[in-house]
Amino acid sequence: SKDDNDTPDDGDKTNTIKVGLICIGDENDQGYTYNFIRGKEAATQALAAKGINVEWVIKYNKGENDDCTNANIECAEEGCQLIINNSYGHEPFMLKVAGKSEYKDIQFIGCANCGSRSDSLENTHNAFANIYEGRYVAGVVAGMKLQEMIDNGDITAEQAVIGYVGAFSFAEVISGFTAYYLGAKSVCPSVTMKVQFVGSWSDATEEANAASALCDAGCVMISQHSDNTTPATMAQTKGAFHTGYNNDMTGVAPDASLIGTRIDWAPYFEYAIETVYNGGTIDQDWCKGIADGSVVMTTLNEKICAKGTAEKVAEVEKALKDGTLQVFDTSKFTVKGETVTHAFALDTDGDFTPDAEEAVFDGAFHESYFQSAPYFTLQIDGIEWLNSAYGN
Amino acid sequence: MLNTVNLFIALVVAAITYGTPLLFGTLGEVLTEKSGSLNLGVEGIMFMGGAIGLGGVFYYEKAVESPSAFLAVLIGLLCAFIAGGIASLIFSFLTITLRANQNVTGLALTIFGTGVGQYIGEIMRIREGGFVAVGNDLKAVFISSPFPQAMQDIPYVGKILFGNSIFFYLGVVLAIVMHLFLNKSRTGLQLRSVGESPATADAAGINVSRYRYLGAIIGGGISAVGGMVYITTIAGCVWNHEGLSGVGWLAVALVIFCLWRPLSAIWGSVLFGALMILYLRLTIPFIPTQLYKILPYVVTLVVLIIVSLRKKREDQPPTSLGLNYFREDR
Amino acid sequence: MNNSMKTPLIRLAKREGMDKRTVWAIRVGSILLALLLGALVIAISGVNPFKAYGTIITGALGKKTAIRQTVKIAVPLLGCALAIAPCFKMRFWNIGAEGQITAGAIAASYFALYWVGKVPSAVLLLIMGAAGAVAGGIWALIPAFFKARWNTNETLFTLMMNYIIIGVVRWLQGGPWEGRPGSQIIPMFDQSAWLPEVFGVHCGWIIVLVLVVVMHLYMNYTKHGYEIAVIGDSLNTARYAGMNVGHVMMRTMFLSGAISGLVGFIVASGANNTLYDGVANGVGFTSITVAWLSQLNAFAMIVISALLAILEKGAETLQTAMQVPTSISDIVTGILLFCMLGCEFFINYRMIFRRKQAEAPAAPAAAESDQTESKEDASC
Amino acid sequence: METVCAIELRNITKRFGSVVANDGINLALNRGEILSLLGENGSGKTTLMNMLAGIYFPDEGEILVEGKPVSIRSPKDSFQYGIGMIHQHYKLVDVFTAAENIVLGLDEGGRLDIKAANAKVKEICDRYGFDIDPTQKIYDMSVSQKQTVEIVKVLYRGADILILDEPTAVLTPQETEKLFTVLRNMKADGKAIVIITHKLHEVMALSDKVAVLRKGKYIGTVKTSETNPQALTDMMVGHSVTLNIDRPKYDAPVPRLTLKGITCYDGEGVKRLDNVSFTALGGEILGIAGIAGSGQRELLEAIAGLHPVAEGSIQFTPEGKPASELVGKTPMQIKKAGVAMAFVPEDRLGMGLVGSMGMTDNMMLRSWRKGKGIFVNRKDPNELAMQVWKELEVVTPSTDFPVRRMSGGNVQKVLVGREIATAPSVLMTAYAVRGLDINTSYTIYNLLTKEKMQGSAVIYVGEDLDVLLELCDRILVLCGGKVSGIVDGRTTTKEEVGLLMTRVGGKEKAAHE
Ligand SMILES: Nc1ncnc2c1ncn2[C@@H]1O[C@H](COP(=O)(O)OP(=O)(O)OP(=O)(O)O)[C@@H](O)[C@H]1O
Ligand SMILES: Nc1ncnc2c1ncn2[C@@H]1O[C@H](COP(=O)(O)OP(=O)(O)OP(=O)(O)O)[C@@H](O)[C@H]1O
Ligand SMILES: [Mg+2]
Ligand SMILES: [Mg+2]
Repeated sequence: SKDDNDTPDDGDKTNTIKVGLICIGDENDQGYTYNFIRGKEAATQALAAKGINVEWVIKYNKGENDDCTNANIECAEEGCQLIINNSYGHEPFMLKVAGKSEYKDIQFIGCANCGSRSDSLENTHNAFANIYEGRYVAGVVAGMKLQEMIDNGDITAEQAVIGYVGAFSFAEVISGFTAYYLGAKSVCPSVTMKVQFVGSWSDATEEANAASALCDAGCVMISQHSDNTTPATMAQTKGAFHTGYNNDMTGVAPDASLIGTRIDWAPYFEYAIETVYNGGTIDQDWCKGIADGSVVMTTLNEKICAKGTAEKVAEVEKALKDGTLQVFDTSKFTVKGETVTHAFALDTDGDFTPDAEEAVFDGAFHESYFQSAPYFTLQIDGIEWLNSAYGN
Repeated sequence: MLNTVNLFIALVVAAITYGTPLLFGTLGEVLTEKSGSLNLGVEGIMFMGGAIGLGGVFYYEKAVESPSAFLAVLIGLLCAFIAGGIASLIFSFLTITLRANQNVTGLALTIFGTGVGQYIGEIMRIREGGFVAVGNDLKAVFISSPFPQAMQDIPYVGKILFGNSIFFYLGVVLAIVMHLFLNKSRTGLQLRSVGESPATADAAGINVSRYRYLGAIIGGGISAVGGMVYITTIAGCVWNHEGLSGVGWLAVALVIFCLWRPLSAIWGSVLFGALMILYLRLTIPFIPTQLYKILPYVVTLVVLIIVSLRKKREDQPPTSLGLNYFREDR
Repeated sequence: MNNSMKTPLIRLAKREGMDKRTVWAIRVGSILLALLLGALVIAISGVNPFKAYGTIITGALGKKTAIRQTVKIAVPLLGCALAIAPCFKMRFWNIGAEGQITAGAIAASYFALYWVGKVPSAVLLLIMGAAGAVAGGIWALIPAFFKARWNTNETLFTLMMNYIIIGVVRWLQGGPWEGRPGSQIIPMFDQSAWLPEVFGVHCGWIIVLVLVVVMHLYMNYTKHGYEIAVIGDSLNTARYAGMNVGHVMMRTMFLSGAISGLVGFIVASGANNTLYDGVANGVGFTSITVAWLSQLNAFAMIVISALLAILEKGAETLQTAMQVPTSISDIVTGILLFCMLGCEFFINYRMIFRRKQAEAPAAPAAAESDQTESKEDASC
Repeated sequence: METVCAIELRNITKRFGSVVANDGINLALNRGEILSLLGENGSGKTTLMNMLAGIYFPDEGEILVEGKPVSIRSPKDSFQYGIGMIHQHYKLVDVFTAAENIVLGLDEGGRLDIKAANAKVKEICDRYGFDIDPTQKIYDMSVSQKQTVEIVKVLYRGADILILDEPTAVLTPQETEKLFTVLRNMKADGKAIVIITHKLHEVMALSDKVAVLRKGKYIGTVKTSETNPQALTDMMVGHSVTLNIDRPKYDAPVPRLTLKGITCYDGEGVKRLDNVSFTALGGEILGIAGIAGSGQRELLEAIAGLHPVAEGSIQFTPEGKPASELVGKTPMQIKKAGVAMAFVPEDRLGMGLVGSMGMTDNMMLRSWRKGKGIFVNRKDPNELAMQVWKELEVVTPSTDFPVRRMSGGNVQKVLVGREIATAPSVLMTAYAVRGLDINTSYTIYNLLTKEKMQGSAVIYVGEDLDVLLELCDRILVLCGGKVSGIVDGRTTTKEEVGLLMTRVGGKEKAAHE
């Protein structure tokens, strides 16, 4: 788009900051990367109002490999003071560039990742949002719909099955669908959930494929943690309902999609860019939620959602904001029939098994509390993993 | 029990959905190979077909008030066919007229075609300042069955026989037509002779170049339709950067699998479609998903080996497949 | 048949022994034509093609860091083209280099992941390289065996082998070698398993340059090279000369796969420092065109792979600077390949146009035509 | 001229690169007439006929059909003028049936009615007395059946000008006779026929006129009734040929190679050699005669280890060493033992030489394994190449010039020169002088004789009986894979050998006498 390169016309470069954004996909995913682009645009406007011109260097479709290294170098050479890598797997390649002495004055940000805490570099940072909060709200919307269907006799209580298209059996995903399930369960006690992992963050075909299989396996509600809109379309085709991620999917599936949740990157971008512009240091780990506008719900599809949903959503959001509601309230779920009393949050020795910082306290599992990247990996009761072949 | 049957029916329907793009890709390549050209550019051709077919439908939808379903499908088909035809024209000109090596030219076409597909996809995105997706009404046209609901509701067979997208039926008709054409018609006989022995065909007064050109161009067009079908029925009517990676190569594999027979391509493509999605619907605990997913390729290999072991004349590739013809060559 | 007297408009005749200078003029001409066509495509996307080419050149070669990245792209292309050359010389259409790279990368990665700390870095790297070569070789040996034994079509066999091995990497990524649970990502190797850098680029470039010389010698001056050449020209002659064709085929494919495997090691250890399913990244396919366009000449491969790498890296900069999608490089590369493939026609064939005065078919004037014709159509 | 010629060629010239394959050729052909086209290999016969068939297009000259100038740009045009050609290498699609091949390319309109085609083919077969099954696949057919399909193909198209390029080379005498009957019938039908053959007795027996080409030039046409084989040969070669080869006797011939009961089958299971036994002596040239395809090639290949032997034994006794069995050894071992083969096949480059390589590298085909280390030794082969180049007067710009681009004759000099240079204990040559000019042929004969006088056993397979009679000490005659007799080259006659070539076994021979 034209504003990819909005150099100020006055030629005054003093109030301009160059920022690199390296994306795993492009806007055509209508999801993950698209969401970053929206965040970028909003942040640019907000900063412009503060007299800061942001010049973006955007790299699309950069895989989690040496391409990413090259893209980071390319951005650095272009004069970016801040380089944002939008995918989890970008981080190691980003770190390779960040570690080079010639780039030590450039700030590197890995989204959804957790490397900066343990690396010895000053110029690397992590950022994410408490998207599990948004998922909890979306779960509530889904649960209300399911309960309404049960009450109307459209389905039996046992048939209230949610199908979830997950990318990987990865903490970020697990934490997300667990939150979603807990949200649904809070209003529809009989709900159960099947999770199908597709093994890719963004593969439109596989996602559709998985959604289709889930519908055929009896799921009447579909949600997803993957980048494309195809699960929504598939749900609509199969006559199921759907809640989305990253984007308002009511457009592509008006008869299926109830609501969506997404990360709004604008607050973080605004914060990070402004800080760097002013010569400050940005947080090593940054993670905000609904309360700070980093997680937002998309428009509720009033046409098809259950009665009273809007009110309920407002109520839950308010409770989340003021902290009266804990998503991972340990009294609300069990693992193998037991209440969870202990789980570590952080891995400090690099063996990928958390070994430090007790996450369970005050009657809840505290997600994204010790680091921005999620670390909830418990397999709670009521959720069935259809293919655990990915991951464990 | 009933549940198992339903799951099976759902599996078959899904397999057909995933097999349909392959069916077109394969049928196109069968025609091309029967005329003696080994076009390894199917992947590129299908990419081009996918991007340009989608673009055609997208801009048609944008251009008119109330887009007609029939026209949308037709435009999708035509755009893809023309894109594939042009891609194959390049291939044909290089290999048939300029007698360049077919293997290498095909690979070059793959590079070129995937490039063009991606490029067009990205250019459309940049032009549209966001994403390029076809609207819901048209999307439904591409995905849903052309038959009335009553027929689809026939117990057991209704879904399988009448519940598929229009493209599957087009593909089946095409396969039958191609079978009749190749085996029963005079032109088909001549086309096959060109693939078997161009020198013989030439001596019999058949215009070898013309047949090879037509075989490759029409074949390429058909393959490209497969790309369009993939994007519109499976990938959600939106161009995404992984495109349809690998489907074109799978189509090439399927050509061997079905032993160059259009009718076998029908069940072959459904079988491959099933192999592609089976991991989601028939979990085998001890087989990791990723290994499950290579099943189509392993099956193709096994067929390839068996065919070479049996050495049955009818199962062999066209004798002159991959060889260029120059009349004065000795 | 009113035109029964007319000779065909254009007739073709084979030609041999065109002089070297004309041959190269035609080849260079074809590259220029390709760039011209590429310019057209660039112009269509609304960018000044001269500026675009300028950006490509400066983007690829303008800065030290740029040159380094360009070299990094060229290294596997060149290495793999060298691997493919003996197969193609033998007319064994190995399009499985992609898989052979991957197989090599897997084996190298195994040692990088599990032998770190057990042996010194230099030894570890040697082991990784050797393991990569052996694994790539074995992966290539399988289709060669079937080809030698039952004449199983190697083009399709090697192609299928690519997908199978890539599936294996995916399995490793998500299974036994996975780092963070569920991430499907194999952790980065320890630094001691990284190929050291020389002049800012991993030393794979030295390895492939050495390979260029070795391959040149191997193909042209060794007994093996001779056998390969004979088999490529005529299987029957090779058999008459007492060569064990199947044996040579398997040996050559093992060698080819081994070099590809070595490239896999270089890419995994030097460029990515880890293993992932796209480790070969299409190099196996592109390098086939590199090998073919170089007429299997090892030194020419340096030029061609550099050309393609410049295009790829330059396109990256082009995207940054002018918002032209990077896929433009694939398009221009495609056009380049088409033109270079097509131009061989004008080297190998002569076009004879119908003479203007067709009414004198028996004119004796054509005696000297051979000379003049070859001059005329050299320009096309 | 009282009648219009069916076909008239005027001043036809055709070049391949710098080679003038046909140089200003004039030729006329009438209806109801069989014309033989005669000439040495490479003299341009096939090229000339291919221009009538539309395969090549003449560089210069004019073709007249029924007196009208025409332009034959493709085989299709050729059909339209009623010309049908049966090529030296059959043009048939293996996986098609006979009928499918026959109707291929015809524009009979509408859809393909294979039943009707089958019926029509059957009808033609019945009319001319052919015995083929229209629904049989070509790959299931014998050579003569394939040829029959080719002929029916031409007849089906209603051609009235028929060209046959060496149709008899692959046929048995019986099949040849059958073919000739058909051709005579067709001639009676008023068709014009051109037949290319190297066998003079066939020329004499079948044709009305003989046209002779020599090195691409038209020499002349004579009436068959007014000529004889000797005169024709003189025309072909260009001067009167009196082959007079020095045939010294070697003092002490010793058995070198002893074959006992060798039987071989080809890939399709057809018996190619049937109980062949003989002994080749060191110090003699053993000639092998027989019509083409009688098993000569299989015999040499069996000895060289290139053709599997089903039964029998081959004992090889090198100078001063004990005998050893060759059956079961690899070609390499046999070659190392000292049994060399210089087989000159129709496809000269396909076997024995590498077309894209120069003389030096082709010399290496014998020696590349020699020496230690991984590098090839190019020095010795280069010396050998220089030697062959000089001794045999090979016309080539350098020893690196690709042999593919040399003339056929010179290609052959390279091949034969290389084999002789290895100084083997057993030297086998087949068609060593095929396509060689008379001068070089002599050089080769003398080289073979020189080999013999050094104590080698020389096995010489040849087509030309006169040469066999003058060159060889003994002549073994093969017929249909069987040995029909072994005669003394000094005392036998052409007639005797000729008879043996077509009659198997002494009994028949006796019966004939
Ligand atoms: N397609 C071709 N390309 C190049 N040279 C050719 C071609 N066809 C024929 N020639 C050359 O033309 C000359 C005549 O060949 P032609 O095949 O007509 O000989 P011929 O008289 O039929 O020989 P034979 O008796 O062996 O069949 C030869 O020198 C041959 O090498
Ligand atoms: N396949 C081919 N392609 C191109 N030219 C060929 C081919 N085969 C033969 N020729 C050319 O045809 C010419 C004559 O070859 P041919 O085999 O007829 O020789 P010849 O007339 O029998 O030999 P010589 O003149 O030595 O007696 C050669 O000059 C050769 O260059
Ligand atoms: Mg730990
Ligand atoms: Mg001939």
